[in-house]
Amino acid sequence: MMNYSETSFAQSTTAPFLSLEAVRKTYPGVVALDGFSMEVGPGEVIGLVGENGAGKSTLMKILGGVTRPDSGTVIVDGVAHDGLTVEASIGSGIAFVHQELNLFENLDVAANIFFGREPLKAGPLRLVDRAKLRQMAAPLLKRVGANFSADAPVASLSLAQQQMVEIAKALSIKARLVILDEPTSSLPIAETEKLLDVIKGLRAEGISVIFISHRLHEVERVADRVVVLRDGMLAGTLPKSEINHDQMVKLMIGRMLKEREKAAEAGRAPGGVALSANAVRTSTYPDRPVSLDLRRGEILGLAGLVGSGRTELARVLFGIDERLGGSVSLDGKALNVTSAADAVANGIFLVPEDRKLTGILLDLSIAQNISLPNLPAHAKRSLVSAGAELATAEKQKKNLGIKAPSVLTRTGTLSGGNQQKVVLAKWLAMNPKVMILDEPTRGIDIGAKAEIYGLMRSLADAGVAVLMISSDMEEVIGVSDRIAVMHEGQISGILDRNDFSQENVLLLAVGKKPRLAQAAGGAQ
Amino acid sequence: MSKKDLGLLVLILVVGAVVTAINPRFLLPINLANTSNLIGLFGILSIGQAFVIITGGIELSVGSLVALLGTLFIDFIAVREMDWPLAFVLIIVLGAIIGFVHGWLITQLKMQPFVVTLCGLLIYRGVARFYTADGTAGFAFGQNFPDLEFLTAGRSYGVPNSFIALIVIAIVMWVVLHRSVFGRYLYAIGKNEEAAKYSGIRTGRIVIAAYVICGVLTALSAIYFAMYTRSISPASHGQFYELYAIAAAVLGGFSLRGGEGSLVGVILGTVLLQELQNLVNLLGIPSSLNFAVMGGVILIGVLVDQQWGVFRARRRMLEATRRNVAGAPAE
Amino acid sequence: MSKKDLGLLVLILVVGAVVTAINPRFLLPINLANTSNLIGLFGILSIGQAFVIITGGIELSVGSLVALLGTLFIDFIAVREMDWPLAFVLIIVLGAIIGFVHGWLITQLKMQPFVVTLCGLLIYRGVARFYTADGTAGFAFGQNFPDLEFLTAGRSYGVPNSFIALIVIAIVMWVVLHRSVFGRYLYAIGKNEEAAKYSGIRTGRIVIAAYVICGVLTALSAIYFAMYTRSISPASHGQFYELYAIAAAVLGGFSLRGGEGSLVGVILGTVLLQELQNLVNLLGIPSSLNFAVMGGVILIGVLVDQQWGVFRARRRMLEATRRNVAGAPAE
Amino acid sequence: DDKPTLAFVVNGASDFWKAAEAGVKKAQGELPDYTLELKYPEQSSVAIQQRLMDDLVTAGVKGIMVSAVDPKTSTDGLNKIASETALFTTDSDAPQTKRVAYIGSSNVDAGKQAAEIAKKAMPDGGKCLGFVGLLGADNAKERIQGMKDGLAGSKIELVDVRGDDIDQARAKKNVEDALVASPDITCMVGFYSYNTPRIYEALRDAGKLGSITVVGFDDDPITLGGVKEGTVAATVVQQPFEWAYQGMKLMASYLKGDKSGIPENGLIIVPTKIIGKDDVDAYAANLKAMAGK
Ligand SMILES: Nc1ncnc2c1ncn2[C@@H]1O[C@H](COP(=O)(O)OP(=O)(O)OP(=O)(O)O)[C@@H](O)[C@H]1O
Ligand SMILES: Nc1ncnc2c1ncn2[C@@H]1O[C@H](COP(=O)(O)OP(=O)(O)OP(=O)(O)O)[C@@H](O)[C@H]1O
Ligand SMILES: O[C@@H]1[C@@H](O)[C@H](O)OC[C@H]1O
Ligand SMILES: [Mg+2]
Ligand SMILES: [Mg+2]
Repeated sequence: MMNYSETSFAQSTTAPFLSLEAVRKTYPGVVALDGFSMEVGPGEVIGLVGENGAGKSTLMKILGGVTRPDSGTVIVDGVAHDGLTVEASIGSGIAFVHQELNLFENLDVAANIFFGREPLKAGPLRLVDRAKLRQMAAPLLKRVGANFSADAPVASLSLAQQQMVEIAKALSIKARLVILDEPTSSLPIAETEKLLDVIKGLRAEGISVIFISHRLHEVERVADRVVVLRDGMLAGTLPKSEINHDQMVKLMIGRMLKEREKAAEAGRAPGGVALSANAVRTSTYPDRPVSLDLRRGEILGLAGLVGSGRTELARVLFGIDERLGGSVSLDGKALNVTSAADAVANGIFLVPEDRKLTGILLDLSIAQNISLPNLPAHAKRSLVSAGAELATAEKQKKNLGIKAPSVLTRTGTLSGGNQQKVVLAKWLAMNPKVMILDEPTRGIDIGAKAEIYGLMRSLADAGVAVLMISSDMEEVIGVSDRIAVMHEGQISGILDRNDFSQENVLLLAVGKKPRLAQAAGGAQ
Repeated sequence: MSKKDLGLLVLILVVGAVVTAINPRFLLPINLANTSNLIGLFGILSIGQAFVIITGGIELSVGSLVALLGTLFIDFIAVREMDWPLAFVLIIVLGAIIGFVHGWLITQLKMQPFVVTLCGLLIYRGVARFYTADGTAGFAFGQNFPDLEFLTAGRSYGVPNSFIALIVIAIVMWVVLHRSVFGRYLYAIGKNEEAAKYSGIRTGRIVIAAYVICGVLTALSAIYFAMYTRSISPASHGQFYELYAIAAAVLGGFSLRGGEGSLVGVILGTVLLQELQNLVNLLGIPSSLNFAVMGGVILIGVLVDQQWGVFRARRRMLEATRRNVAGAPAE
Repeated sequence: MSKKDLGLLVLILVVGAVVTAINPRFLLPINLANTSNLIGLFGILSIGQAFVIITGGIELSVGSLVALLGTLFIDFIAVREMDWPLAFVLIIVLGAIIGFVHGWLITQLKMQPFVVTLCGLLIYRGVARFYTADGTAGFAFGQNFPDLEFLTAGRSYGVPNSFIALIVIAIVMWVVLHRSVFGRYLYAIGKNEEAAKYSGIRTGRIVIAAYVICGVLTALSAIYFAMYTRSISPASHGQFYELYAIAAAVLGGFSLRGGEGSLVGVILGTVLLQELQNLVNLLGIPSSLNFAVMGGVILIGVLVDQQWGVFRARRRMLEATRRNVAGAPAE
Repeated sequence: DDKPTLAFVVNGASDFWKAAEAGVKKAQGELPDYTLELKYPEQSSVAIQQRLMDDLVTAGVKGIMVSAVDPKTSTDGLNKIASETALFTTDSDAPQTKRVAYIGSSNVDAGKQAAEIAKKAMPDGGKCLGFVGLLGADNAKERIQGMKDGLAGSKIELVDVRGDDIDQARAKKNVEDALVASPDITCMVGFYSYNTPRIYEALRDAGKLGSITVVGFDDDPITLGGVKEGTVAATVVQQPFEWAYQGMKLMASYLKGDKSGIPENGLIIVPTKIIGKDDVDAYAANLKAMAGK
């Protein structure tokens, strides 16, 4: 293991803005941070990477004053604290974009951006100066590339747009250090580019940035230095010259990964059409009919810009949202799905975008989560058989390599990647015909990602039709057999393997024609 | 039995021991029978409430329903001279229908449980009062229904049949809540309704079923209450019974946020509440303090339970830290 | 004024017009004065409740507090012969302390608002009854407090001073809720308490402040109620007032989940409820139906409001579909 | 129609007032020029009753006869009504107000009659326990006081009175608990109309009917049945029918300017009666006849 002092002191010519010394934080049964130390210089962009559960968010929460460390010191701008409070953190110029979104749906965008720091009218009444508030918000929104106005209610924004508000909020603080905890996890490519530009701009202004991401290529592009966390300890730091994908992975998980090769393995020849959507209309784009054929044994990637309607399509196919028109058929037979229960009964399963809200029940055990969609099969005369339930769970735990003390462990205590595996496990324990995965690797570390890609491939190999919605360009290109691209609620084109390229996906995503290998081919 | 339930049981026994020490007549068979009769009545009501609370809902119309359904039952058999088994079935069906309507408004029209059942609270009592023109529904002197009276107000081997009914219902409902597929769904919905829906559960139907169960059990207890008082002034009968039922569930470890609580807990909660009422009378405490004693004990009970949980969690954490600190150099 | 508030206002005017058509005495100055006096009393209470509901909490002890604080107030000035301004201040401070304790239990000891205030409901009434030994607190014959009486029960230019007090309080509270930083924090906490905490807001203090405001306004209205009835039987005084206050807030667009509602809404909700009560008496509807009418109107009001929203959303969607089906061939 | 309205406002919903309703009805038959009505407040609370009367005045009611929830302390509110309409009181008086007259029982006398029943039934003395709805209400307090006065000097003692807030389940449980807590009790008194039937039933369930002396108030059918059976010693009945019937007629003539029916002291006491085993049949028949109209 590398020694931190070697690398960090070598670089800092000026005094660091922030330094952490031997910070330790434990939760019952877990050491989240184990004597961790690091420094951040002024105007330095630190890429912070590590597996799920390595302790990244814990570290950031300590810097944000949300959690207190058990021991260790945080020195901000020369002032030592044994634990920051939220106020002290904000006061010392630390701005924070949390991993979980923290917006108020009932307030408008401007109110959210300046929440807790509202401009006040003169007088002792502490009244909010609302005109000034809007005026101050506008330039920030422009800077993050927002396409919505300052007085839009946050409830009307998509997940990605909300993430932009979060970023604007961090920028609004006259910050000396901006912490971004997986800010891109639901941002598609164009918005991600904007964000990377913003980070570069901050550096130019002498503002420090800590950038946490599981998308290592993004880290590669902006970081001046990469800090790798493993099991709550510093696994090493990489100076600018040594930052590359393989190095990071090696430090993160202690070995090299063959994830790309594995994902790229071509599938077998796909079978017949399993799920067919014909002129389906969704409530977000009621005027845009969508038609799509999904074949047995293929992984069909579904790409598109933020708000292009992919999630909505998945929700309609899964029966959560109402289908406003068109028809759907499964294996050639017309299908009328009006609830998730109908979809499940027909073997159509969804791994949703928002794991914590809709994917799993954090308070239930792993075994209870896995059996939930298929309880009657684990019951005799309507009474749940604990034995059958445990057997299924043990089998899935083994198959998927879920890391947990036991299948009776509360799911909420697992790291993100393992939680995601539990979501997969509950469907794999049944017999999927069609598996829809919405951002299946959002916030998942690179090791777990590879395992999930492997699982998707073996599902396809077993004849399941897989629809994978993803905003991660590498993933879409690396994993799919075909790629469908959505643009403003409609399928703008479908690419075959030999036409796969980042450029083509992007062209279709903005509604333009792709450049195809065989000019005769033509997009659909 | 969970730790929480055990704690409650200990509290019940301690209170019982103290009362016995002051007035040994507390343990007389007749007193135990009287109190267990009311435990039966309120217990059935509270189990119904518990099924709704577990889904994260609430049923505030319970007291008014006890008044309305009780009034109708007595009116059916005493005035309209209907056969009591027919009237019995009618009332139960009516309870189920009302529960269904509540569940339907809540799940299909997306109204808040608090609002729907608050309106129920206002409406049902009004209807009952209108039905009797603000009078009383009661039996004429000497009007007797031996079978019905035996089943509702009678005793078998000294044990009130209402208490036996509670035990039977509790056993059945324990299995339903803690062992059946339906019960698992209820907990899942209470914890996270969205996620349950995404797992393919027809959450609407399950929630409606919970309200129907509550309606049926409320109707049943309405009949028991009617046969106990044998006379009903709709303006006041059953007033605040929803609070008794909710309090029993909360004492028994149910969270009003849903997804938590055990059937044993709600029964023990009911037992404690009735023990407290009994105590007020047996120890000659002014009746005015009846409610205050109840409120005080609930507050302290919930507080102690919660702080005890916090304390244990803290201790566990400290221990973990200590262990880790001790182990650190070895790494 | 929001669309929701406007809808409520229209409903109030329509109901008023219908009642006037049937019984023109509805518009007599004396009737308007009587009704607006009660609007003043209940309005102050409901604004307090609204501040708690906006945080996602609930205050069930309001009715019992009206009884306890009213009893104490009358006892202080009539029996203990305290100067009324001193008694007034004492009662307000007591309301603030009780609100503080509730807020403290809820935010610091993490108890559920429903549980804390339910216990309050039981305890305070018990204490009030015990204090008067289940008797009545009232003024002796001829005991008069001209200034106090003018301020609480008097009229200025025919307008009840209680109503004027409500208007003043409403304006102040409107500014606090809708224009001040504190108000903004209340909305934020109601929607997402965690996020507010992460933004460096001391959410605990804000929530406690909301309960203190509720306690103070409840204490104030308790004094008004006491001076209105001039006599208090703690066993029944103020019973169910928490339901009135909650109903006014819910009618006025507040969500019991927190983070939603406007001050104008809660005032209009109070006006509608009092109008309904007035109507029942004026049109000679049996009083037994009073509550039923109230329940029915709340249910229908909330339902229509909600379904109207759903209906508009659906129509907008369908229109968009139609537009495009027509346009489709052009693609 | 423009006929002047007279209202009879009771103190709370109870079957007790059904007889008054019958009285109002009978009076209506004899007063075709008036509209008579009987009003129940939604709850037995001062504020709600005050509100009801305010609204009645607004609606143009010419005269109100009220059983005030808490007359002693409602002076101002009642005076306000009295200034706008002819106000009479019934059931419990408010002598300090500007009411025209009181028509009703004397609750103190009723309590004394209860004492008489007890003394007659238990010549060797005994220990009594009372049960009542609202311990704080005036009529309850006066009856209890009257009974205590009446028992003074005898070997009978009224040991305690338990309240139930008009919750009938609690009313019955209170009796059951009393049987356990105080085995030496030899007599029970039901002060409110529904208390006696609850005592009757709890005693029947415990097999103690007949071995404990029951003193009743009012004429609930169960109470009258118990009297007839001999298990209730006797009951003190009030005459709400008469209050209503005579009261409405009195009010009508008063409004027409005929004040001859109003006595000097403003008190029209309709005496309470003791109904024992011998009178019960006649009384019940009379009751039926009145209600049957
Ligand atoms: N509130 C908590 N209670 C118990 N354990 C916790 C808590 N928060 C974090 N942990 C544990 O601490 C460890 C570090 O978690 P942390 O959230 O910092 O990981 P991370 O590096 O941000 O992972 P990810 O990439 O999945 O976001 C994990 O094992 C996690 O389970
Ligand atoms: N929960 C929601 N609440 C409100 N609007 C939503 C919600 N989810 C999606 N939308 C809206 O629907 C549109 C389509 O969103 P959808 O989520 O289907 O797109 P997507 O292609 O999956 O993009 P994303 O990356 O945002 O998930 C978006 O413009 C967004 O405004
Ligand atoms: O006031 C009434 C009282 O006189 C009667 O005895 O019981 C019922 C009460 O409502
Ligand atoms: Mg994290
Ligand atoms: Mg999406």
